[in-house]
Amino acid sequence: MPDKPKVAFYWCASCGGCEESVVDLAESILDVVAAVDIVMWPVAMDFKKKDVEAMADGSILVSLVNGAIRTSEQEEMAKLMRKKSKLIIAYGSCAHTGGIPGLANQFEREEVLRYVYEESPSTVNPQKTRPELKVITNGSTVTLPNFFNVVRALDQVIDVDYYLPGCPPTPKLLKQALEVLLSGKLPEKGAVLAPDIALCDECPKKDTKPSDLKFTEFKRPHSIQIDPKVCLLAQSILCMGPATRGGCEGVCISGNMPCTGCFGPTSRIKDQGAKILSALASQVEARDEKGIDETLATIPDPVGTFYRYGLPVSLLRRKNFNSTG
Amino acid sequence: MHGNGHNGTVRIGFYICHCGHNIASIVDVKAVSEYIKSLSGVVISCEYKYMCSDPGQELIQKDIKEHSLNRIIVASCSPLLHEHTFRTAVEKGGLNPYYFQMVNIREDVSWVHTDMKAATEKAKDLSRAAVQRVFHHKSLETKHVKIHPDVLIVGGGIAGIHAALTLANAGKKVYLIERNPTIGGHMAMFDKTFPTLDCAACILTPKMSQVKNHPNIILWTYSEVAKVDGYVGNYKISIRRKPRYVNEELCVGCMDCIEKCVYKEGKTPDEFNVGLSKRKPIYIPFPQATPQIVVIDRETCIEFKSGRCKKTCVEACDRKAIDFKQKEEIKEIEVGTIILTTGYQTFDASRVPFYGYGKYPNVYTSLEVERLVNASGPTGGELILRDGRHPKTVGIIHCVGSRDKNTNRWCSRTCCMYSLKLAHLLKEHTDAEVYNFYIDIRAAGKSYEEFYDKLLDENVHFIRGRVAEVSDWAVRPSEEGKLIIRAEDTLIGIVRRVPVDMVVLAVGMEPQADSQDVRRMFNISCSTEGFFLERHPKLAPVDTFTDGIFIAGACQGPKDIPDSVAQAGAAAAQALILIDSGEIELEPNTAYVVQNECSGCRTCLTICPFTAISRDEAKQKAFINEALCKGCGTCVAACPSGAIKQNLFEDEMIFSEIDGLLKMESPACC
Amino acid sequence: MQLPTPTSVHSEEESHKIEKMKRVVRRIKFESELDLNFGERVADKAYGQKLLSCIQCGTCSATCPLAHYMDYTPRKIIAMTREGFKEEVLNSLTIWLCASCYSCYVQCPRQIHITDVMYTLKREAIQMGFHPKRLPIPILAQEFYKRVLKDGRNTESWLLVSLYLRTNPFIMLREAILGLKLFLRGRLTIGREHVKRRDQLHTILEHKKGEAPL
Amino acid sequence: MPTVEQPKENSWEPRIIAFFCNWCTYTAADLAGVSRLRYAPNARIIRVMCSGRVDPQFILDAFSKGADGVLIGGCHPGDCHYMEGNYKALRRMELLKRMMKDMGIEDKRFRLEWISASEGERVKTVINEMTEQVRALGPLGLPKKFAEWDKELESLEHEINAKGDTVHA
Amino acid sequence: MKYLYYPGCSLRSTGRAYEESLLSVLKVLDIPFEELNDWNCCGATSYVSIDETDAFALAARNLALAELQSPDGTINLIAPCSACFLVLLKTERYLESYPDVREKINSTLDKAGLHYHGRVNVRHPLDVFVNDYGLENITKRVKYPLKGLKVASYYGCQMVRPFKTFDHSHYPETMDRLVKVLGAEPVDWPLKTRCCGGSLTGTIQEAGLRLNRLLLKEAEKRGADIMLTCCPLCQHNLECYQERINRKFDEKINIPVAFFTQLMGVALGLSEKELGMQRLFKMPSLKQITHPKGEMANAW
Repeated sequence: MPDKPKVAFYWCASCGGCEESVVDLAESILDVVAAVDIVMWPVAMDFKKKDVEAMADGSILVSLVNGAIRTSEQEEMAKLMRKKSKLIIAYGSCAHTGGIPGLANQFEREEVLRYVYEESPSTVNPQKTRPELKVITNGSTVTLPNFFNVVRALDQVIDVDYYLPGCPPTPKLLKQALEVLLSGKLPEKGAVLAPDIALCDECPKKDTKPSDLKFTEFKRPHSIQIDPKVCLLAQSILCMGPATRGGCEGVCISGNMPCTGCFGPTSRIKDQGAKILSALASQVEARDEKGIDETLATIPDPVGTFYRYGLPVSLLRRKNFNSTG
Repeated sequence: MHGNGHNGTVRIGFYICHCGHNIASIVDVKAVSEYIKSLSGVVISCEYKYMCSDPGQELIQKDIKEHSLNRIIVASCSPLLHEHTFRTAVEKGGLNPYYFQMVNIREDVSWVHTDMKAATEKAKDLSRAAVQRVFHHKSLETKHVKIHPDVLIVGGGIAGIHAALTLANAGKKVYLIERNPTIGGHMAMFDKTFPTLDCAACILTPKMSQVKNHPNIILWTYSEVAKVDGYVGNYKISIRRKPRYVNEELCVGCMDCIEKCVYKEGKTPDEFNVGLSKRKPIYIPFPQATPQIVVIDRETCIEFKSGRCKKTCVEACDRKAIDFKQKEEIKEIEVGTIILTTGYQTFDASRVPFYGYGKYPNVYTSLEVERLVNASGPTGGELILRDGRHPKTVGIIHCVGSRDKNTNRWCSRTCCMYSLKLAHLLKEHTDAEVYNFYIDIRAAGKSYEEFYDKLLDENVHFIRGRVAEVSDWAVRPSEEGKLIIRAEDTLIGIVRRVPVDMVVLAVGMEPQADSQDVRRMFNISCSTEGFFLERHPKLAPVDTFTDGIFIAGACQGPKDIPDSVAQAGAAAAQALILIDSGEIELEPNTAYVVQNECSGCRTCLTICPFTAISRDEAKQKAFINEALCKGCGTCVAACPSGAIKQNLFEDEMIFSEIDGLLKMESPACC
Repeated sequence: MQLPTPTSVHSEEESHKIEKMKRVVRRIKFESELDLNFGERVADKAYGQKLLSCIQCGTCSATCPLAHYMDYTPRKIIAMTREGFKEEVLNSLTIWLCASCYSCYVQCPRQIHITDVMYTLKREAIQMGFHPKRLPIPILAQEFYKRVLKDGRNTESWLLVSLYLRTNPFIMLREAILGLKLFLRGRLTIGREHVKRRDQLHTILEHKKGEAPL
Repeated sequence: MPTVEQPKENSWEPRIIAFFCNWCTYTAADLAGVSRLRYAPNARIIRVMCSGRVDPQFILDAFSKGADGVLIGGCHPGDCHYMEGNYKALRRMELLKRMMKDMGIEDKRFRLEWISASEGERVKTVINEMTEQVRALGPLGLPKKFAEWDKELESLEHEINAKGDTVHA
Repeated sequence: MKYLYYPGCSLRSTGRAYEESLLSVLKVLDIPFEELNDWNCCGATSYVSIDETDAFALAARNLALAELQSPDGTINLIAPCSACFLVLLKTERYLESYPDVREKINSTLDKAGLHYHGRVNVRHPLDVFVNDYGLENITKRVKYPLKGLKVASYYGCQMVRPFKTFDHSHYPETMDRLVKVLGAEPVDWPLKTRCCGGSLTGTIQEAGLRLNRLLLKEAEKRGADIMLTCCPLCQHNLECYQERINRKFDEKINIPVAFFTQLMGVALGLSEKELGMQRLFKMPSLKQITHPKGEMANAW
């Protein structure tokens, strides 16, 4: 009997939700486990780095890596997985487009560290001690990974073959992806394994969107009583659906929450935030600068809104700090 | 025609034009050409003295064949000038014309920069951007639209009259719209015309009646354009016909009603005589008014004010033409082309308080003097001043409201000549001493300088100096009771005080008060001073930036009669070209929706001002009607999922231009 | 026909006139005698006053209440400045006769700030020592300057005294009666007015010494 | 007369990408050319039919590729050849400006101007002003910054080795 | 609204009557004001002939002091002397319009611990009376209408030029409107803003006196009983040199020249002393001026 194909999972800067989504395959997971040989899965099983290092290059059929790259350890592991795998799948928003951790690209490394180690409300650290990268005690050296200044999507560090979008990806998409891969009928390299059409296409509230929408303000979901039957944009709730790839089946929308864009843009788009910005602003009602500004002021955090999952892969990538110039 | 040709590889021909010295003296064309040769995809890169010349165009055609080129770039002047020329050349060479791209290194580079190195770098950047851009070009079909043969002419002055007759004589149907009760415009008010001194009425009124009687001309006076819709070849116009309260079909212009009006004397300043006489509420502007139809002025007519007039006019009219119930009427017409001949207004002399217009009765504007010396004018051509005197000395002040940054900075072009004419007429009528105060005499027309010579021989005084003030401040007994003109005689270098009986202000020409509204209605541009803007100051002087709309006469800038007539003829000819060609080519720069990429989000539907986008309810996708799309690309920029594209302006084209422009590391950046 | 015979006897006045006519004055300007950048320099100093856009219409001269006393009309001053007749311009009486009434400034069709140009020319003339030593106007300006620099305020009586001392002390006699009349009506003061914070004023006025002028 | 520039080896020149609408501002730029107005050579013009065609992505892309400033020229409000493309441009650019401010890109690097076909002089003024504004801000240099940021990916080993002998308890 | 008051040097010597009458009128009309602390000379026309930066800095110190004295909002600074009015106004306008001037002057002021932020609005008292206080309100306060008095209003140059403020640059009417409200008859004459010669009367009398003469003659010719001015230098020139002009040009000019505030005061019922009338060379003949109840206006 030929060896079962080897599959690995690895997580970088992520919340664990992606791992959870694998478990969400529910009984299907058993089929997966039966079909493949899992060689690495830090969340679920006890494999060591050296185990992977010992494997032959390219011997893993596919590695699903989730999470953004934030530390040198993640970089190192990503590179190791790349070396040992035939195919790498960036799994979930963080690996795909940088995800929520990517929002930290609005801050300098030092700002992040200072907040975490000194200023956050739950921290007590009068000496302002910070972890050292390398400590030698009793003759043995202990090193810690370096915390990068910049958060990166996976393909900004290693070559990525496919992407599974979503925060997290849906079990359905994962299952479809695995089936395709195991069948050997590989899609074109670099493909995002989800429909290349915006979410509105599959939105359950699609038919209720008017054709003459004009915004005078943008509202936030908690601030109004949402009509569950009507398009959220029609209720002035800022929904990223028109600029976001479909495939999630509109789960948030069905739960009366607007799309926040986790599937990233369609393949035609270079910058998801710029596009939704363009679409929404075009539909603002006011014609004079003052009126326009009043409407736009109701979007309190444009970067966090338009680039919630995609800041590291946006055209600007990161906030521009003059000190780096 | 071949598309990508040659196994799908892109083969670019790049041509850089010297434009004589225009480009080559500032841009190192050789360096640009050599640099472009080094770029990927470029098969041929060469320089040539005049690319727009026949040999230049033939060079492109020859190279397309010999080198199997499938992309052509010409770096020369503005695409607004020669893009069409080169596209045609490319097409003749056997290539789809939209594989062509133009780089503007004259208007955008050599004519605006002096630094050769910087200009050359800029030309390289712009050329490289084009090289990257043409990789994404596609073969496209040119759009054609049919031209409706009827023409709308707005404004019935001499320019409108001439344009209307020209087109009508060529067999085209013309709608001539005039907002006043009669056509004739300013010219009808003039006495004699310079330099020939023929009588304005004598040469104008025959043309006015021709207009009235021409079977191809529909003349609507007392009417205004209310709305303009559509585009070249297919304009839909709404025209508001104001009520005259006199039935046009019935009135024969006998004027019995005017005589019988309850007002025995006129009370309202007569517009035609610029307020120098009075008219009744029911009137005809002047004896030769066309059409010869009476009009009732609602503002001053007792019937309208109180409703209790004896209506003697109604009784007087045999034909029962007077109709107080007449209502405003809106006419809808369809035309293919439009000529605007809306004319000018004279400068309001009271805006220059130094000259005392409105304060001293004997200060007149030139237009008032035209009426004053006219045999059919308020004084029957006798020169009687407002205070009853006959002037013995007259000062004519040139450039009132012209060449002055405090009022209007432009030269009104006609004032020098009409001032000379008035000087002659005043001398003829009164034998007065006439002083002309001028800054420069501009007599640059056929026989104009000769007319100036004649005036010098007539012993008219010419004092080169702009007048600072007209006042009644006498410091010598000889100045008592006179108006004193103070000016420096700049040729002598001494300030003079010239006492006169009459002052004539040669007022300038300015845009009509509502020129901005008219411009907006017709979607054309105005130059900074407010005159309508021509498409090109030299090569397209009667075209506008909106296809199918032409301009002629003083609405485009100050102009005398011969120039207005010449322009009117030119505008008529331009309209004829369109009409007789039957159809017009349009840029295929329309937007289109890639159906399987559209999510049906409706963003575009809210954006298109031309309602060219609709939603296919069955497919739940957007769909663009190519015939309605005008190619602005606003929906393309707004489509949040990149499903709408635009021919000639695809995203990839613009991204590659940006990339091409910025690729070169500027020297020692940072 | 008889030609008039030349009379052998001239009146004294007439012979003086003839002598004057015989004194030929060369009136020509060679480019080498001009300061060709003078116009641009003046235009530059006076806040983009568009001096160079002058069309020589003469409105300034015609509206100027003092033009009849000037050696060159204001229009000529502008033409000469633009063309680099520096010496003539800075030596002219015209610039000193300008009383800053701003009539020309308001009426100029090219919106040239002629009054400011005149100020610039006055400053140039004073700095370069062009004006006649005892011409009262620049001296008044200088004395005024000094007085205010010292006290921060001007006391008219003292200003006039110093002016007359430097120009023509005899004028003081002429003006004495008027001065007395004014004094009796309390319109001339003996005590000098001054600001309290002279130090502050001096910091302002003296700190910029050595810096380039505006 | 052309002037041959003195070598400015170490001087940085601002690079500005300008999107001009075909009907107003591009025509005005042509007019500036015909009128031989002289202005700074720092702007590179991309012609679009309408300022409404300017996708915010173009602007961000230009910055990310090394532009130091981006200028958009359209018709005056009410004068758009396409009725209201310029209003759409205005709305987008206002929002983009808000977003870019949070991303640390100075307001003055980005400008939307209404320039009608007759305002050749304005083209000159705006380009000159913009050039000077951007010059005062200094280079944005995003491509260079991207490269610098990515250096940290290789820096880890160096850092540990360099600190080699120091002992921290 | 409280005004700041900038007297200027002339109002402390030759123009004392102007200050006396102005302050009395302000008080009687209950217009609140306060003198600018430690003001300095504006620099007049002379200063800028020597040094432009100094001239602006000198004037700007007053503007900066005004801001110190009045910490919030727009400050209305009354400058009665036309020269002061213009110099301060010009400084205000140039500092606003030319950033390089603003920067330079402020850096100069900064050294002395001062700074100008642009809050000062320089006002002429004529503007304040007519446009702030209002002609209607003045009408209500007139006690002795100046019936039958023919007044030639003389505005001079620098109050109306070169900046457009509250009246026309050559044909102003504000003072005439005021005169009318006081019950007198304004004389329409063409020389309202023609230069009086300014300091030329003190330096080049040949020119200066001629200019004075033209003005005085024309005013008399048009039937004026009195000339009104709003500038201490104009008043001085036109009043004090009449004798000399008569001698020099063989004229018989004899016309009183007063400040507009003095005539205002008369109509408002203020005393001769309060208006500094005794300081004039020629007292206006105001015998016919009577209270509606028949009472004579003070001693006149």
